[in-house]
Amino acid sequence: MTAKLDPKLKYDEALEQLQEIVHLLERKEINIDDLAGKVKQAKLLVDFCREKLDSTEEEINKIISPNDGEEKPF
Amino acid sequence: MTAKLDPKLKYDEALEQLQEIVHLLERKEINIDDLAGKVKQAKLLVDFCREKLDSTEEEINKIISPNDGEEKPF
Amino acid sequence: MTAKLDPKLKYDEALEQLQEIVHLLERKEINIDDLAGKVKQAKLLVDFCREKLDSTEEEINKIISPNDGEEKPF
Amino acid sequence: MTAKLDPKLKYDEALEQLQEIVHLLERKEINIDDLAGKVKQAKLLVDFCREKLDSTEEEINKIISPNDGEEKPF
Amino acid sequence: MTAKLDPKLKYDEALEQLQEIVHLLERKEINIDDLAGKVKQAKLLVDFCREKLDSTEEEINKIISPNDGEEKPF
Amino acid sequence: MTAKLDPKLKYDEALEQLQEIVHLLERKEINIDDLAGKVKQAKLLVDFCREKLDSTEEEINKIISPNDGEEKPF
Amino acid sequence: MLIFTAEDEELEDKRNIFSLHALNQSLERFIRDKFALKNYWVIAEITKAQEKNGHHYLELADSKDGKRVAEMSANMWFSTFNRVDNQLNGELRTIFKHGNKVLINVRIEFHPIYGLKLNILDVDPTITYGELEKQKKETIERLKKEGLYNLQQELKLPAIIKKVALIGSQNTSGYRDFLSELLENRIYTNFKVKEFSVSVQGDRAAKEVIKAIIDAQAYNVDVIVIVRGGGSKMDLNVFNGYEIAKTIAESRIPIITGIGHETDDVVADLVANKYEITPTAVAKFLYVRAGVFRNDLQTAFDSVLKISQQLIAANKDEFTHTSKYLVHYTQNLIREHNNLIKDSIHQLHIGVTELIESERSKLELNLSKVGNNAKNTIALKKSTELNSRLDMIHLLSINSIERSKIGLNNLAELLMLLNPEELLKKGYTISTINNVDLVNYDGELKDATLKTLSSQHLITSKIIDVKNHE
Repeated sequence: MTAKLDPKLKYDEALEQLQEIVHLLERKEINIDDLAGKVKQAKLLVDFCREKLDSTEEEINKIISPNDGEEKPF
Repeated sequence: MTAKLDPKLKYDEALEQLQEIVHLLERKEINIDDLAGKVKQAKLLVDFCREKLDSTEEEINKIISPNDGEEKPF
Repeated sequence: MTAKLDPKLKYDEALEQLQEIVHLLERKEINIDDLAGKVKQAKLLVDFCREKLDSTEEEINKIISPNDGEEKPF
Repeated sequence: MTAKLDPKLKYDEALEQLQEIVHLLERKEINIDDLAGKVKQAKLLVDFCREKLDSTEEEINKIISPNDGEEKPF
Repeated sequence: MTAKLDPKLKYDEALEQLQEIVHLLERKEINIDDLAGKVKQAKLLVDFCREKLDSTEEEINKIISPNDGEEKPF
Repeated sequence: MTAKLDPKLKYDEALEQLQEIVHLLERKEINIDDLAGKVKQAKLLVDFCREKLDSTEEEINKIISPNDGEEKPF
Repeated sequence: MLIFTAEDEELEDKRNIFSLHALNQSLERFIRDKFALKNYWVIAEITKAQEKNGHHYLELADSKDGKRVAEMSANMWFSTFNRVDNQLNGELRTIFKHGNKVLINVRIEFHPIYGLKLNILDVDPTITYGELEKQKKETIERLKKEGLYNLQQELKLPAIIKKVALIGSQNTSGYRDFLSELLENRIYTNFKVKEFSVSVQGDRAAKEVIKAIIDAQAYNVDVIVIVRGGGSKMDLNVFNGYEIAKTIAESRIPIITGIGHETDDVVADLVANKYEITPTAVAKFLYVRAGVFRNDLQTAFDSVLKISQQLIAANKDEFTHTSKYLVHYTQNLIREHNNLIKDSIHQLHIGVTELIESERSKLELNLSKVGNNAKNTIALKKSTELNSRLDMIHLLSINSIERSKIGLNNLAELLMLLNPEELLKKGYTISTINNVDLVNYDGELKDATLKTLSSQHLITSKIIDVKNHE
């Protein structure tokens, strides 16, 4: 669970996972043994989203003409 | 019973065991002959749990600070 | 009966024996010829119990305080 | 019969003898010539018992109080 | 016969003699000449007995009270 | 014969003598020559006996009560 | 009709020939006299609309069953137009458009040169609007029927929209507002915008917008935004068109509209995934969404940390408590046992003392019983045995004496009776023969020796003679 996240993870899913962790914590449905793991997982999710949000998306420029790669140079 | 604790022991189990001992003590259901043994056991559990809490806390602090410290406060 | 106590005697058994003597006395079921002997026996039991309590307390103090003393206010 | 009592006499036996005398007297089954003798005998028995009680008490006080009373001011 | 009584006389014997005199008188087997003698005898016997009782009483009082008197205020 | 009676005379003898005289008189078997003597004798005897009885009574009363009179209120 | 009446009159009067001018003047006068103070509300369709120097010139017509049954020119002067246009929030220009039905208040005027005309004094837009609304409803019905109406709603807007295709008219303020708001706000600006410039009003608008929407879908964008920076109500009508709506509905990329208007929605809004009232609002929506997301992210993570730390702190607390209780209860237990033992000793003491005291008093009791019983025995003996016997003896003795006294007295009395001395004193005598009383003597009296006793003498005599009493 503390493994790397799926790079295809969507924002929404990441946030959802994060909030799930919050709910678990709020409901105190987490035991101390798992706590650090969950926090780590939360950190990964946050970092993932942050990175995704802040990245300048050079790749996106490439991707942005995707279906028509050759057609339109945006 | 006063032997070293099982290193695979979970925090919750340890806490439960500890509280059981405390309840036994509270209800005075421990006899004097067993008292020292039980207290020893409790002490082991206390140490175990504390260590577990400390390490968890430390781990969480590590998760939070290192790459956060310099990075950005979002 | 007034001989040294069985070193394997349990605290609870000793206490029980002691209280039995007390009850015998309360019910005046001890005759004067046996009285001193019984009291002697009781004294032995008291000493035994007290010693056991003291040693238990000491042991517990050792368990609880030593590594705590400087560390944490348990 | 009014001679000194057997020093091996038990307290209970002495008491029994005493009560026998009491019963004799109560039933007025004694003649005047023996009366003083019996009373004397009774007195001896009483003194014997008293002494026995005193010595027992002393003995018990020696057993119980000395190291008890002052020892621990719980 | 009206002489002093045998000091070894027992109370009961004396009482018996007295009783005999009573019987003699009752059976009117005594003549006037002997009458005063018998009465005298009886009086002697009575005095004897009384003395015996007094002395016995005194003796008993001595037995019972003396070492009690000052010693213990029971 | 009409002289003073023998002071050693017993009451019973005196009474007997008296009765004999009375019988003689009754049977009138008395010699006229002796008659006055006999009568005198009889009177003497009567007096003797009476005196005896009185003295005996007095004596008895003295035996029983005198030292009692003031002493003990039996 | 009135015109004909006038004509008839003049033709009737004389065969005078009038100049056209005169005729027209007459007509002018007649119409002025007849109609100058009368207004009429007229419904007609605009077949042509022209504006010249601020004045508006309309050609009106009326058709029935596809056939034109009436035509008339109308004009609205500059000042009247401005007044009414103001009242209609500047909508008047779009109402005065070819094809629109209008309800107008007119006065009939005749001008010698321009002829008969209707002077428009007021316009009631409801008929026009109603007509538009009717068309709009028909379009919506059609879209619904064709399953297009809700298509966009099935597309999910990504949590973060970073790549935006923007369709709008580059020179309009709405377009510019959108871009500046999107890229210069303080919340989130990391957007990529692909612009598609089109006209948004006029006849070309619909076609251009449709093309742009289709083109935009070729790009990897998160959303297509269509903006229009305000305009008249009638201009909006472009976005009520069926074709645009259909294109929007069919877009596989979510479309957000920001077609500036105040009240009425356009069909494009209704079929779009989302619409805002203004382009600025769309931009705001986009960056706020990002901001909210980031905020949610931060909040969630903060919560994770906060709760984790609380959890640990709580556990530590619980723990400290538990430890304290452990010590407390342990000490209690030991203290209690110490007390128990102390109590036991105390009770032992009390028990021993009580036992010994009770034995002592038992002894004393027995001793005093011995003493009392002994004394009682003695007292009893004294009072009963001895005294009673002595009394008995006394009594019996006295009795014996009394008895003897009685016997003696009897004897003494008998003696008295038998004593002859008293008889002798009275003069009687006693005589005996041979010691036998004379009375009892039965022997020979004669010559017998008789002894006679008197009080004073004893006489001895011989019996000489005896005489018997008869």
